[in-house]
Parts: sequence; C-alpha cells; structure tokens
Amino acid sequence: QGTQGEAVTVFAAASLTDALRDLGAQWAARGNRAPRLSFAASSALARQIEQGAPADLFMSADEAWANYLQERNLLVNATRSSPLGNSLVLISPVNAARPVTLARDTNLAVLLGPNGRIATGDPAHVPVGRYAQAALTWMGQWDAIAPRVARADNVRAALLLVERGEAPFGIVYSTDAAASQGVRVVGTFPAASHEPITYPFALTRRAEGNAQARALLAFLTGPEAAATWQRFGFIRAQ
Amino acid sequence: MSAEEWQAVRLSLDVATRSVAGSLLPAVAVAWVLTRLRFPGRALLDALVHLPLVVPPVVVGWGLLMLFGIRGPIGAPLHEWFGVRLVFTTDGAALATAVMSFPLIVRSVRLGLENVDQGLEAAARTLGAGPVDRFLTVTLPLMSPGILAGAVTAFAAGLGEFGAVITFASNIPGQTQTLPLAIYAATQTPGGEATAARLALVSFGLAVSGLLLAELIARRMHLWLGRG
Amino acid sequence: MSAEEWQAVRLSLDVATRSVAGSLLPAVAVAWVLTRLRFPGRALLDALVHLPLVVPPVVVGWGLLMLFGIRGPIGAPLHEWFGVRLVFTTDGAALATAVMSFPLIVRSVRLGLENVDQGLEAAARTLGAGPVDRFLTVTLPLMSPGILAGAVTAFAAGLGEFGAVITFASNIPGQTQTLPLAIYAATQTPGGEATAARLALVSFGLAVSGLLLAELIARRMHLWLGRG
Amino acid sequence: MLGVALRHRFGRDGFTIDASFKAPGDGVTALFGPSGCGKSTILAAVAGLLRPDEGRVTLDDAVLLDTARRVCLAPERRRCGVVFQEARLFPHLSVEANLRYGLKRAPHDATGPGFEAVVALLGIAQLLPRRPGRLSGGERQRVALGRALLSRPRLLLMDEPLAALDAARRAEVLPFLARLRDAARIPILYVTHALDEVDALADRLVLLEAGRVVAEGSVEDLTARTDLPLAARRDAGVLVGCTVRSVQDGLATLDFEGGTLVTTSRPGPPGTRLRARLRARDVAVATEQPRGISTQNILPVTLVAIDEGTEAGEVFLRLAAGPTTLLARITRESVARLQLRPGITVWALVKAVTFDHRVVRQVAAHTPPGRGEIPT
Amino acid sequence: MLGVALRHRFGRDGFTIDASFKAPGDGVTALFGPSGCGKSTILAAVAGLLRPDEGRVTLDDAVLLDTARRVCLAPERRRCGVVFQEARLFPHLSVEANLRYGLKRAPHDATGPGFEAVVALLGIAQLLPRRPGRLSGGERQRVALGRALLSRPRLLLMDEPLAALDAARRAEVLPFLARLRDAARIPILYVTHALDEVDALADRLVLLEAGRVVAEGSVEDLTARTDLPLAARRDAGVLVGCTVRSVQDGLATLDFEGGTLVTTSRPGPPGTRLRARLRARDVAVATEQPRGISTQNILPVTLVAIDEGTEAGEVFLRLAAGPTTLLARITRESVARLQLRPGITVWALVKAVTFDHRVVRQVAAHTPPGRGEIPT
Ligand SMILES: Nc1ncnc2c1ncn2[C@@H]1O[C@H](COP(=O)(O)OP(=O)(O)OP(=O)(O)O)[C@@H](O)[C@H]1O
Ligand SMILES: Nc1ncnc2c1ncn2[C@@H]1O[C@H](COP(=O)(O)OP(=O)(O)OP(=O)(O)O)[C@@H](O)[C@H]1O
Ligand code: MOO
Ligand SMILES: [Mg+2]
Ligand SMILES: [Mg+2]
Repeated sequence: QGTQGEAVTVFAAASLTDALRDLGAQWAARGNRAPRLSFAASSALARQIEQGAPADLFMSADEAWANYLQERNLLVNATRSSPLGNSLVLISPVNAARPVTLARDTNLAVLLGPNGRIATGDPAHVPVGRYAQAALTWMGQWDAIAPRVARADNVRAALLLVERGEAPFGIVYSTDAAASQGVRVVGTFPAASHEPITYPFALTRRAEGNAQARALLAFLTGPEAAATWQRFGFIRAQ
Repeated sequence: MSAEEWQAVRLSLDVATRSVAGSLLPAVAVAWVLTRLRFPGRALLDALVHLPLVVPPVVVGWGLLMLFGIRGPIGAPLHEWFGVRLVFTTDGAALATAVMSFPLIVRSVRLGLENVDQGLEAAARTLGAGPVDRFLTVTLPLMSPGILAGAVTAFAAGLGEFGAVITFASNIPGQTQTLPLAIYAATQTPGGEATAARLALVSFGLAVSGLLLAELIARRMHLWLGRG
Repeated sequence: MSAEEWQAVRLSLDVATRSVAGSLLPAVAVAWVLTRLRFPGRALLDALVHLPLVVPPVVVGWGLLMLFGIRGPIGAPLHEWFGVRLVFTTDGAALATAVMSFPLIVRSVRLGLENVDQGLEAAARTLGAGPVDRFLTVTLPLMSPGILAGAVTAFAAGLGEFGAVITFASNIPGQTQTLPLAIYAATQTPGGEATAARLALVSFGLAVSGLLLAELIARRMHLWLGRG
Repeated sequence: MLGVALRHRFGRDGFTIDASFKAPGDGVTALFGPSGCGKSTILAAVAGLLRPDEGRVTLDDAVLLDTARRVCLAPERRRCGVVFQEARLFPHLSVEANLRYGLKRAPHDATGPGFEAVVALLGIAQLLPRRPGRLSGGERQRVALGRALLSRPRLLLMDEPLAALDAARRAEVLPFLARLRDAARIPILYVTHALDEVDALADRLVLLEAGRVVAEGSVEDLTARTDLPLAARRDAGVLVGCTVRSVQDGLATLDFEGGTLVTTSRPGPPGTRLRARLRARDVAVATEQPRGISTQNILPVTLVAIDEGTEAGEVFLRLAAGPTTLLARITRESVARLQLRPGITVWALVKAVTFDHRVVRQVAAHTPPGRGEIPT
Repeated sequence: MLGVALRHRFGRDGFTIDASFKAPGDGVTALFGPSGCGKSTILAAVAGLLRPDEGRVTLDDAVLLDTARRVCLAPERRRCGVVFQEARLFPHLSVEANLRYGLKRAPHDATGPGFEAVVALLGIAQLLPRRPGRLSGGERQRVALGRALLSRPRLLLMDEPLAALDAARRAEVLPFLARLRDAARIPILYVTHALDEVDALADRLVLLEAGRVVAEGSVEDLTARTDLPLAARRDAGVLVGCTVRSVQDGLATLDFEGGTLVTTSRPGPPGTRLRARLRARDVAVATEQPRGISTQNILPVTLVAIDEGTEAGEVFLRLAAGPTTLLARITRESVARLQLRPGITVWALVKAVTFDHRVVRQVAAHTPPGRGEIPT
C-alpha cells in the first residue's frame, strides 16, 4: 500500500462532509494516501459517475441514486451496503424551543400558527424532504402542512432558515441538528413514521480492481470508523 | 404542462420583471456615479456592486438572509416598522434576483454611458440645461441602448436565477418556485430529465421572446438615435 | 488559510483566466456576427448565446455533462480520438465557467461594437483596408473598451461560478474545487459559516483587484482612444 | 462689456494660451488667427466648458470666472449661446426639438428672435421633423446656429458657424446675424477665417497667433494698418463708415466723411448708416482726372504715405479723403511711372460694383419688415 | 476618365439624386452647388460607400459600379482617396499612424507624394506624435488631407477639404493640390463652396441643384456664362489661359490670345502656362484711352454684348480681346453715360494686383524644387 499511486476518489453526499473529512484524515494518519473527497448533491454525483467521472467510491445520501447507478451497472453490487442510519427530528430556533410530542395526532398546523412555515428539504428531490413528507403523511398532517413547507435546496439550507428564525420549525436529520448551535431538537419522529434513513456506500465499476479503494471502503464501513460516525450523530442502520 | 408548472412560468416572469423594474433606477444611478464622479470610495463601491458576481449565488442568498431575514439588521426594522417580510415571498425572490443581476445591469449601463459624447452634454449646458435636466434630456436618452441591453441581460439572468433565490426565499410553489427551481427539482430526481428539458425549453422560449422584443426596441432606438 | 484553501484560490484564478481567455475570441466573433450581419438564423443564435443565462447553472452543467461527458455526442469522440476528457478536469471547470459567462461577454462586446463609428470603418475602406484588415486595425481597437468590460465581467463571474462547475466538473480539490465550491462546502459544514465568510472575502478581494486593474487599463484605453 | 483674461496650458508642455481682450457690450468681436492658434479654446473657456489654469471672465457686472477668487459659474448659468465648430446636435431629437431645446430653458423675461423667424431665415422649415443624422453638413450647421440663437443668450459664441454654408446661404444668413446683433444688444464673440464675415459683422477684431493676442482694436483701425498679418491678405482694405443719401435705379449714393461713393449694393433706405470695405486692391489712382471711364467713384485724395507692400512689386498707398484714410494696393512700377510721392493730390478710382452689399452694415432701425424680421 | 451616372432616393419620398457627369482622366472636376444639393452623397456613391438605387461609375477601363450588370466593387478595391467633410481620423492612432494607414496599404507599384513631403507641406510635422482628439479643427482636416494623399489613390474625392483651414494655410495647400494633380494625373472630384479653390484647381465644373446637374463643362466656358447661378456670385468672372513671358521686379508679363497682362502674382518662370481669373467686378471700361492712371492693364477690346446683370443697376459687358472673351460688371448708369453699345471698341482696365497668385495654374513641368516638392 503506502502513499504511492493515485489517490482514491470518493464521491460523497454533501451531508457526509464533516464526518468523512475526519475519517479521511484518520485514514491518511494510518499511512495511507489521503483520499480525494468530492462533495455534492447525490444526484449530481450519480450523473457524473454515469458520465465517466473518476470516482472510486460512491457514498450516497439516498438509496434512489444508488439504485440509479446500479441499474446502469456502474456499481460493484457486491460492495454495496448501507451501514449508516439517521433519525428525523423536528427543530426550533434555540430561543423559542418548546418540546413537542410527535405522534399520529399531533396537530402541527396549530403549532405553526397562522403564518409560520416549516423548513425542510424539497420533497420533490431532497431526501430529507421525502422522509419529512412520509412522516407527516403518517401523522395525517401532510395535506394541511404541505402549503406551509419552505422547501430548501438541502438540509443545511433548511437548518439555516430555522437558525435565522424565519421558520419556527424545521425537519432535519439529527446529525445536522446536533451540529448547530442555533437550533434545538424539540421532537424526534418515530422510526415507524418513515422509511429507514440510510446511506448506501459502494465501489464503482471502475474501481473494481482497486485494492486501495476496497480497503478504504472497508475502513469506512468497519468498526474503526463506527465511533467517528457516531460522534457526528449517525446511528447504525438496522 | 401541469398547473404547477404554469404557475412557475408566471412566477418567473413576475419575479424577473419586478427585479429588473426595481433595479434599473439604482443601477443607472450607480453607473453614473461610477463613470462620472471621482471620489475616494469609488473602487470600493465598484467592488461591492460586483460582489454578487464573484461569490456563489448560494452565498449571496445566505448573505441576504443575514441582512434581510427578520433577525437581520435591515430585515428586523423592515418587519417591525412596516410589517414587510421578504423571506418566503415573491418580493424576496425578486430581491434576490435583482441583487444577483445588479452587476450585469450596472456594467451594461456604464458601457452605454461611457459612449455618450460629452460634447453633447456640454452643448446642453450652454443651452441652459442644469445637471438633472441635461441628464434626463440628453444623457439618459443617449445611454438608453446600454440601459436596454442591461435590462435584457438582467431579465434573462433573472429567468435563470436559482441559487440565491432558493437560499433566500426558499422554494414555495406559487410564491417563490420559479421556473429554474422547478427545473432544478426535476434534474434532482432520477428520470426527471424529460421534465427538466421541457421546462428548460419553456425558459428558453421566454428568454428568446424577451430578446426578440428587445431587438425590436433596440433597432428603433438606434434609428431614434440617428445611428440607423 | 489552509493549503487546500490556497489551492482553491489558485484554481479559481486559473479557471477564471482560462475561461476568459478561451471565450474572448468566439465572443468577439459572435458579437460581430450578431451586430453586423442580417441572416435568417440570427435571432436563434442570439437566443442560444443567452441560453446559459436563462436556465439555472445546474441545468447548464447537466447539459454540458450530457454533451461533453464521455458518453456525450461531443465528449465521446473527443475522448476516443484525442484522449481529451473534460469532465472532472480543470479544463472542464473552465469550459463550464466560459459557457456560463459567454452571454455576459457577448453582451458587453456588442455594446462596444455598436458604438464604433461606422464612418471610421468607411474611411478605412477607402484607404484600402479589406474586411479583416479594417476589423483588426479599426473596429477591434475601437470596440476594445467593450471587450475589456466583458472580460472583466466574465472574470468576476468566473470567480463566482458554482452550479455549472459543480455539476459538470464535480468538486474535486486541486482540480475542480474552485473558491465558490470551497465556500459551498463550508456552508454545508455545521459551523462552517466563518470559513465561508472568510473565503467569500478572499473571493471578493480577488475580484476587487481584478476590477482595479481593469479600471487602470480602461483609463489608459480611453486616453488612447482620445476620449480622455 | 465682456472682459476676458486667460492663461492655460494643455498638459505639461503642451499648447499655451495667454490672452486677454475686451469685447463691447453689444456688437461682434471677431477672433481671427491661423488654425490651431487657440480660438476654440478661448471660446470654451468663456462658455465655461474649459476651466483655465488662471483667468477672469466678466460680462457687464457679472463675474463668470475668476480663478483668483475661486469663482467659476457653471456653463448652464452663464447663458452663453454657443455654435460649435462641429454642430453637436442632439441625435435623438428632431430638428425642431433641437431648436426648441434652448428656447424652453431660456428665462421667461429673456427676449430674442422667435421660432418661426429663425426657421424661415435659416431655410430649415422642411428639415424640422428630421433627425440630425439625416442632414447634410451645411444643414446641420444651420440648425446649430438656430438652436443657439433661440436660447436667448446674453452672449453669443460662434466658432466658424458659416464655414459649412454655401455662398448664397451665407449671404442670406449674414445680414440676419447683423440684425440680430443690433437688435439683441449682446456681445458676440465670433471665430472666423473669412474677412467678408468680419466686414459684415465685426466691430472689433482680436488678432491671435499661437495663443497670444497680436493686436486688438476696432475693425476700422486694424484694417487700415499695413503692418499686421491682415494686410497680407488679398482682400485687405479699410472700412469706411457711410450714410445712405439716396437710392435710385439700383444705384445708391453714400456720404462718408471726405466724399461720396456710389454703389450697386442695396444698403437700405436713405439715412441708413453703414460701413463699406474698400479693398486696397480695388483702388487705383490717377494723376489726371480720368474721362470716359465706367468707374463711378473718382475721389480727389491726398497721398499721405507709401507703405511697404506684402508682395514683391507691390506697395500700399495711404490716401486721405478728408479725415478718412483709404488704402490702395498698386505696383511699385506705377509709383515710379506716375512719379507718386507723399503730399501730392491724386484721384482714387473705385468701381461701384466692388461694394458687395454684404460689406455694409445697417445701423438705423428703419428696417422694412420682411422675411427674417426679428421680433424682440 | 471618370464617368458617373447615379439615381438614388433616400427613403420612400426623401431627397432624390439623379445626376450624371464625366470627369477627365486627370485634372480636377469641381462639384458646385448649394448646401444639401447632394454633393456628399455623390462622392459617397463614387467611393462605394453608398450603393445607389441605379447607377454606373467607370474609371478609365474599370467599371467600379454598374447596377444593371450587378457589378459593385468594394470601396477598398476602388482605390479612391476620400477626404470627408468631417475628418474621420482614427482616434486610437497617432497622427503619424493615421497618415501611414493608407500608405501601407497602397499597392507597391503605386506612385505618389512621399511621407515627408506631405507632412512638410501640410505643416503637421509637430503634430505627428499626437492623437487626433488633441487637434484643432483645422489641424484635423489637414491630417485627413495628408492621409488621403498618401494612400496613392487612382481617384481623389474631396469634400470641402479646405473649409476649415485659415486663409494662409489654404493659400499654401492649394498650389500643392494643384501640383499633385498635375503630377499624379488622376481625376479629382472636388466639392467646394469657394470659387478661389475652383480657380486654383478645377478644370471642369459640375453645377448641381437639388440633386440634378444644372450645367457641366470646362471652368472657362461655364464662368464666361452670365445665365448660370455662378454669375450671381460677387466673384464671378472669366478664366483666361496665359503664358508667362517675363518676370522682373515682382511684375510678371503674361501673354494670352488677344493681348498681354501684367500681374504682381508670381506665376513661375517664363514659359509657364497658367490661368488667370479676371473677375468681372475688377474690370472697368473706358471710351478714351486713360492716362496718368496706376492701372497697368489697359486692353483694347470690342464690346460684343451687354447682358443682364444679376443685381439691379448692374450689367455684364461681354468684351472680345481677340478670340478671348472678358466679362466686365459695371453699372447700368455707366452704360448710359458712356453711350456703350455692342460693336464699339473700348479699353478694358484691369489692375495688376487683382491677380491673386493662386488664380494661376502651373502647367509647365519646370517647377523649381522646394518645400512641398512632390517626388513621383
Ligand atoms: N441617410 C439619409 N437619409 C435621408 N436623407 C439624407 C440622408 N443623407 C443625406 N440626406 C439628404 O440628402 C440631401 C443631400 O445631402 P448631402 O450630404 O449629399 O448634401 P451636400 O450637398 O453635401 O450638402 P453640404 O454642402 O451641406 O455638405 C440633403 O437634403 C440631406 O438632408
Ligand atoms: N485637449 C487638448 N489637449 C492638448 N492640446 C490641445 C487640446 N485641445 C486643443 N489642443 C491644442 O491647442 C491648440 C489650439 O486649439 P484650438 O482648437 O483652440 O485651435 P483653433 O484656433 O480653434 O483652430 P482651428 O481654426 O483649426 O479650429 C492646438 O494646437 C491644439 O492642438
Ligand atoms: O493699379 Mo495697378 O495695381 O498698379 O495696375
Ligand atoms: Mg477651432
Ligand atoms: Mg456635404
């Protein structure tokens, strides 16, 4: 192994940014060549891989885009796994936080007041938005809440809207909520309210014979990395 | 096209128009100041005008949220005193769009202004026209091709503005979901290519219409300025 | 700043410079064609030039990916015959940036060209200068303020280009992670606001330097054109 | 009274102006000098379009510029009508709107020629709806002239305004300018290369060379001098003040101090005071009274002096007809042949047709109404 | 030989040109007419800068334009040097680079005046490093003139090139243009309002009015006619071809068919053929031979006709001096007083100083070398 040869290129969903950077540094500290990390929306990454991007590892925030690549035979199916999970939480600005019990009959519309909005990812394409829609539908709230949803481009933008007090509530991953000083988790959606939140990882077809890439994937899905993932708020997928 | 898509088209036109209408006057003023005055802070003002061009749109949106959000130094008083809220509103989308396209208008207007023969302004002075008068009756008409070009560029750019809008005004169907946001959403969905391409074509069609209209106006303008 | 950030700065300058350098010539040509020729497809060409302005940058990046990706109709032969790969390379980032800023340059150049006194071109003709000759010796120098303005706008916009680059060329440190992508990355990191703001300031500083330089050149240019 | 004193240098060692002169409260002061001597620059400084390094410009009691006291009135407050060397018409306005531009902005109590009168006189009625871009060079300059006249200025500055007009149009516009001057009673600074314009319009002359004033004075005084660059011109000669005595069958009889002149020019009704240029080259002398000759004017004069001419073989004869000085340009050979010497009496011969009617100046107010009449 | 035939209309019912004329293979053809009559438009069509609705322009064997045959040579291939009414100097080039612009692009075998000669003659040596923006109006036009001359054209088109020059500069440039014409042997189309330029330069005249040709012919023929608009000009008169017989003490003796003239102008060495304008207003007549008079030229002539004058009280006398026709403009009163009638013999009186030296044309090649010499 050593530090020779081309660095392993990892295409990772933007929501994995800080944890993966940390892990990358740990990997390098073990005498490996530091991986090249490229963060963007899972969709963009998937399309780039489709167009021949030199990615060795794909770490998506969304099973759909992993499926998309798998259908096109661009992933090494055997290496695909979803070791990480996350939970969906309701947040409020730190100074206006009152705990909310999230159950089937919770009336979120009342909590929002006449003008309040609830910020989350765009259900049309941002994974967190899709999970939020599922959860709200489970609660029987979706039809009432849908017009009040401020659909952000990504989780962090939704978080920002709550941090700045623009929206009294937001629905984000617990990892994001944990990282922010400006918001407080006021409730956690029951795991049953939505599909499990998972992060599929896989080697790309081009890296099939790349031992370094394989090693890195093993490291990232292995026990050494688990503590770090946990530290950043991820949970083990069931 | 679906009703929601039509709405996005209408909204895009609305936002682009409002943004151009709102930024034209300040742009002309800023262009004039930058072209004709020499003062210490000039380079800084010039740079500030260009700021939205040099930082990513998302960052501009983020900055706008800091300034114009209800906790921001401008947004807070606006909200408290006038009950105006920009975030999540069409006005907010127009503001973000205007800020993004402001450097483009200013550049165009400046180029137009730089080509105004100052000899004609001198002639107007000798005929008794004071600063405002001669600006309105001589400088402004003569720089109007630059203003038109700027407005068209800004309108076109406004139709495509995305990052700043989605960050500042979020994506609220019927209020801030403009065409580019809809297109973006489509590209983010596996298999959404067809929808994205269709909407992009619509956007393109709108821009083409705007450009053709502008071309017609420009031709008349050139005739009017005796350059035909 | 970290080494990676420095790299992003260098890369941004590199990408913006390459993009401007590469698009200047075609922009002048297109501007000339659009201003001076009357032909059936003119409006369409005009619209095509504006396309990157009217659709969201991400869509432009997506379109480029479809065209220039190794499976794309242009990218495939490029790759097969010349071994050239644009996606995920600095050249690719420059291409995406160039496409995005192309309408801005063309607009500026056109405005500059429209203000060239055709009487002077006529004079050059009578002195025996053929089309290319008089373009190079009369038209081009006289439109140079427009070209400069366009180049500056494009450079500034290039420093800030984000959506098209991240979509087309990806976000690879040292190759395609330009300053705006680094800023974006920072905003995606909890507590990254300070980093984002710092990097935005750097970006701003670069743009200001570019503008100041351009201002100096423009002043000389105006003196040179006898408009000082 | 317009007082001008200027000192200005372009760049570090460029062209330098250092000129001061006065212009009477009404009447035309012509700035005369070779190309590049600074005439346009002086006009620009008076109009306020150029701020000279040092200088003082006063108009009656008003100080337009005084660099010593840091006074510098804005051009739009100086009310100087300017006709530029290049017409500088507003390309986006019709000819009519161009003409009305200054008129609209003139103070309400300002008087001056009316719109129709100016349009008729400049022959630009059919151009009114056009754009300046569609005008010929001469048409453009006529409109510029009209625009300046219509702005009802306190002072008119004209930079070769007639250079682009054809002879016929010039002959038509010149008396209008002259009447305007007499009616408006404002000073006019007039830059020209043409002596006939000086004759028709100018009361005073300022001769410039390389930014400096070479001579300054009344047209009569300066044109009678043979030591100035003016005398080298083929059309040099004195200006004589006259009064119309009678007009009959196209022939007018003019009285001047020292005799009578007959002319075919139409100077106006009896009593009109005017000014005739007797070009030195048009004056011959005879030692015996000529007979059977078509020349109408044969004046007994005293030969005062024989001045050096400006060409080899030529001299200027300085002739006294009463108190009036005439100049005759003749050959040195004739001086010898006729044995001319100062003190003798000779006859001065001047043809009646050499008085162009534009060389006369109408001073009396009894102008018959007509086209181009100036309502004030 | 330049042949021009044009028909063009601006817009649907705008100004219309319908003119055709010829210009000899060398020498100057002056286009003469009031402002707005279409002179600049004609020049533009000949240069190829305006494509007329219909027309044919030929230069010797070359067809520059023939709308019937769809021939339309590009301006840059016509090799027409053009001096525009507005100088149209390239603002981004120094005066020197402006001057050299055409020179560089001229065919290598084309001959014409050299750079230094042109610069010296136009007096623009000190302007060479400057930008056009820093020139006075007259300076600008001089540079434009030089630029066109240096492009070694087959045909020169000049639109009032001297209008902005002062008299002294004009007097200096005019003979240069004349010599250029003689040396270069190319046709020159020359638009002007000034008869002195016509005298000094033109061989043929094309009189225009409202886009149409009123008269066309040699300068001699047209200026001797009293029925054309030309005659109304105060400086109208005939042109007489002469040969220098002798030059002494600043007086030159000229032979012409029908007599001898004495002039103080300096026409060049004996043998030089030239052309003198005898302005009608400068010619007086006497029924008995005058004595003791300074007037040097007293020619016995026959009174051929008494034509209507253009002013009340004036007539033109058509006088025959041998085969040469002279015109005299005198008063109707003198006709009666002297009982003038066709057929009688009279003396024509012309002062020696009325021949401006610029009214003569140097035809002989024996020009002494000097400043402004044209090396061909
Ligand atoms: N592009 C145009 N469109 C319409 N009319 C025009 C155009 N150019 C010139 N004209 C008209 O054609 C006529 C002839 O113009 P031109 O410039 O040839 O006159 P000119 O004889 O050169 O006059 P000047 O002596 O004043 O320069 C004028 O009446 C002018 O108004
Ligand atoms: N902006 C300038 N910078 C430097 N020199 C200048 C500038 N403007 C004019 N000059 C010079 O100053 C001198 C006077 O110019 P000006 O235009 O006053 O001349 P003018 O007497 O009006 O000449 P003309 O009769 O040819 O119009 C010229 O030599 C000219 O080259
Ligand atoms: O009167 Mo003259 O000029 O000596 O012939
Ligand atoms: Mg001048
Ligand atoms: Mg003309």
